[in-house]
Amino acid sequence: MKLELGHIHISDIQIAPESKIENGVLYVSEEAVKEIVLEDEKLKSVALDVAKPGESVRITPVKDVIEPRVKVEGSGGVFPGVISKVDTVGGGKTYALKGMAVVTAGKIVGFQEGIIDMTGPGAEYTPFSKLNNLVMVIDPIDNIKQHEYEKAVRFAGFKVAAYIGELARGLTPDETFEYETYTIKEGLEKFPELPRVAYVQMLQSQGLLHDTYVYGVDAKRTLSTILNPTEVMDGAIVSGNCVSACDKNTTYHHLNNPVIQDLFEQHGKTLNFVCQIITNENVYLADKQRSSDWTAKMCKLLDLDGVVVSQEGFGNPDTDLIMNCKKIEAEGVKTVIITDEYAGRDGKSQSLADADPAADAVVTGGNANQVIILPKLDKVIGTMDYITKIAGASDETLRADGSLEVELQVITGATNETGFNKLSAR
Amino acid sequence: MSKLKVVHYINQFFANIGGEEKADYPAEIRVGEVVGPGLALTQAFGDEAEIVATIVCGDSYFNENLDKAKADILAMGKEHQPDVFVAGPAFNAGRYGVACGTIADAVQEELGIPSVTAMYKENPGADMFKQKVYIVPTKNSAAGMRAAVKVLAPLALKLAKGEAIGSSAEDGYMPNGVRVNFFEQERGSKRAVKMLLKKLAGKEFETEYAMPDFDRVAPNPAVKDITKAKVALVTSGGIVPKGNPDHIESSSASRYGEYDITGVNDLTAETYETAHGGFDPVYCNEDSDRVLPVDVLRDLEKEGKIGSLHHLFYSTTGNGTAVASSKAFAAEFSKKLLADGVDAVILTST
Amino acid sequence: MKEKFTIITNNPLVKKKLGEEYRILFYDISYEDILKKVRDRVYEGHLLLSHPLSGSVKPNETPYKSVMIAAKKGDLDMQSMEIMENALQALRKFERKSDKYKPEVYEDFQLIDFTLIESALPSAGAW
Amino acid sequence: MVHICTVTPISMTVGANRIVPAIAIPHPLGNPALDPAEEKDLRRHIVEKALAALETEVEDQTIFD
Repeated sequence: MKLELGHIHISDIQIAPESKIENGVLYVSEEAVKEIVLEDEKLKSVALDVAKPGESVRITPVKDVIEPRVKVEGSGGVFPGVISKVDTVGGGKTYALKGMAVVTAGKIVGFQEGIIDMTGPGAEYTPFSKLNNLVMVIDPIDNIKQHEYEKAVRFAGFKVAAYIGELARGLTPDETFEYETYTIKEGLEKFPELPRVAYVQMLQSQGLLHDTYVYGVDAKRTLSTILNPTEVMDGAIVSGNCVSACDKNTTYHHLNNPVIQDLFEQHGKTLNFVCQIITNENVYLADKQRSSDWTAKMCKLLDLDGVVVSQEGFGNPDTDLIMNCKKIEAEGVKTVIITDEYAGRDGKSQSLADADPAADAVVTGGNANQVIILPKLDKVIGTMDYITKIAGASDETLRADGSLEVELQVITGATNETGFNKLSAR
Repeated sequence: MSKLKVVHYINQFFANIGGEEKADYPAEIRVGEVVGPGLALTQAFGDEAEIVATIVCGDSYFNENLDKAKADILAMGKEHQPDVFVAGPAFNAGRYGVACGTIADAVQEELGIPSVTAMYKENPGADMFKQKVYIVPTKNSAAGMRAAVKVLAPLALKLAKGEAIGSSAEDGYMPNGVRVNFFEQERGSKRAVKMLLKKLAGKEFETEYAMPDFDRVAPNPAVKDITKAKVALVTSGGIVPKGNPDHIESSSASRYGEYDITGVNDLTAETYETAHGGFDPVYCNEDSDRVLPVDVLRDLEKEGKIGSLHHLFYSTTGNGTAVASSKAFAAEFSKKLLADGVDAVILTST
Repeated sequence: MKEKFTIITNNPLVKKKLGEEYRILFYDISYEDILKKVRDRVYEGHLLLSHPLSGSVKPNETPYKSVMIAAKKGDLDMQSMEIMENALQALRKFERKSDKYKPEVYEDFQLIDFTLIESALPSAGAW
Repeated sequence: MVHICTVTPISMTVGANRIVPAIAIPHPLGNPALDPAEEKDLRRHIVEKALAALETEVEDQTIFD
């Protein structure tokens, strides 16, 4: 399957009477966005704001970050099974608006988390500080259930991202990249000498605020399965995950999965990128066993030589990670796993909640317990009301000078386990 | 600006006094002298620091007169109040490595002066001290001096200035179990793909997080005749006299207990209990023989099936207790067991 | 199905919502003590059915925890044991702050814990 | 040294060379379900196994089942 991905660079976002993209500037009509968001009767209001790199702005509590895209050729549309029909995507041509994102924010539960600082030390840890962010702070109607609110905000993000992506349909991309994977037989004929490599992506799937959707299906009710890696570039996997800001995968991470990009970079040169395998991280232990058994079984069936495994979230996924690693290695398939660490504030505790000698090749996204001081910023988009109620923040969080003492955990994407960042630890 | 002050520790060999035959050379201080590897260090320090004194001590002397050597060297160090204390590099010299680790640790702990040493990773001093002092890994011989100094000197300067020490990958010391964040040159996914390619090609690769590992020891020979043997009991099940007189912690124990069971034929609910917080203590508190089988061993002693039951047992709680602490406990009471003529040990765990 | 598993919890919402249909052992004790209770049962030979560190809300942050174990006792299960021990160790890495929230936040914690254990029910009921 | 423990795989990981399996974690050398005399017999049986293990030469880590 082959996908052409056209990049359209967005250098600025402005709120304007009419939505359009001109000379790399995105103009957004607040009216139009409001209309889209408030279509959902569960939502009462939406406040639109723009946060640019370097500005003294803090966005919190962040729910999701989404890159607008539009499918211009080929079957299906972006976010299949969610916004578009469930047709298989990943072929044809897609445009992506680079350098920007739609950020949804809103207090879904009282301990909601996720900070994006656009400047200062915090900005170094989140990739989203480098983007022009169109932020939507979304409030629900009264007496709404949390899961309804979560769903409404999740959909509002995708709808607005799709709406903005649509503005690019008639444009000419600044750059175009091609991604192509081959069928089993084709791949063997084309690259007989190259090691066969796949990407095993673990998806958070545990309940409210901990879910991921694949073509609209709740991942916890799925068996491990195979995707063309280009499918995720069209939004086949979206985030419903609001907890563990530092190491959850936002929809932006899924769309721009760095393991997929870096495997494609080597594809046909040093390795044959065969496919992506997705597997879940359920609460029920027998599910963990089944899913990891299936993952290992597919690795064997596909005659793979190696895989990169990425994790999502904290704690019990360590068990899934080690199960996957151990079982895949036992099939004679080499693994490298990507995780992050909770080694305590002093860095001295055991980093993972599980371990096995088979996991001899580990990439880490850093210690999420590391303490960081975030200075007071001029403007807050969202609310600071709950800042002490977020993971890794404590009652000493808000200091006298207005700065915050927090753990990296609270920063959106800080220790991401798809290897999105340069942060590491030793 | 005045230069930072360094006190340097080396052995008799690197001081050009002699080899093994001079290993009993007692500790001495040479004020204002730069000796052997100190020259390379001085060069690397440039204008920033200078070696104000060199302490020379024979390896055998240090290890055989540990307390005195340590006290003497500490006194010498204290007098000169350096900004940093550097020991070695010791390369693969085992006793020298242990001496470097011991003295660097003591200077740091007792004088509050930051210390650093360097040695080959398989030097026994490395495992013993890498979690206590910064140890720069070196090649296994003095041929690696230049490379060692290249890492050792900047680290020593950083310590002397009181600057924050980065991760082991940045500042070049042996991983010491403390995880420190830093920014790599490439993003994680790229590092993962590169690591996988190396692993697939059968090349060497370096994991960013090593799984916890455990030691192996060769088995001891069998006990010739158990009916003549003195058998001792040791437990990680936390059995203590009722009331836990030594206050052994229910988890992450920082100590172990030594208890006399002379004349004790049975552990009862009234006399013994468990300090262990890692399991439901009800069964054990009812009858501690369920963890520490004193009753049965007394019977076997009477029947002549074992020589005798040692009158002391050793106990700690295995729950969450650091491997390093457990090792230290065992090293200590093993010496006592040997001194008491114990032939065999039964270790019970819950 | 009712007889197959037991949920050990300190979450009143779990008791309220599932108590009629399932076997729920409710204790008004801490997160850590719940894990210890579960561990003790595992050591007696009950199989662990759900992961004790379910969810990404960190231990010591949420005060609530619900864990599912098999109702029947069997031989000690190694995997269950390892998972429990690792979970108990993981607790110590987090600052305790579960007693510092506004009252309404506790309802949210209860809800999240409930949805986590609820997500295991279809799987637990499948056999 | 002989290690009497319930979870023999842990004993293997930590490197014990002579290992004798025990009954259960809360009561490695007992079983509260038995009457006291039976329970002591059970305990004696395990201890005798441990003594036999001490008298046996081993080359590698060995579990004396």
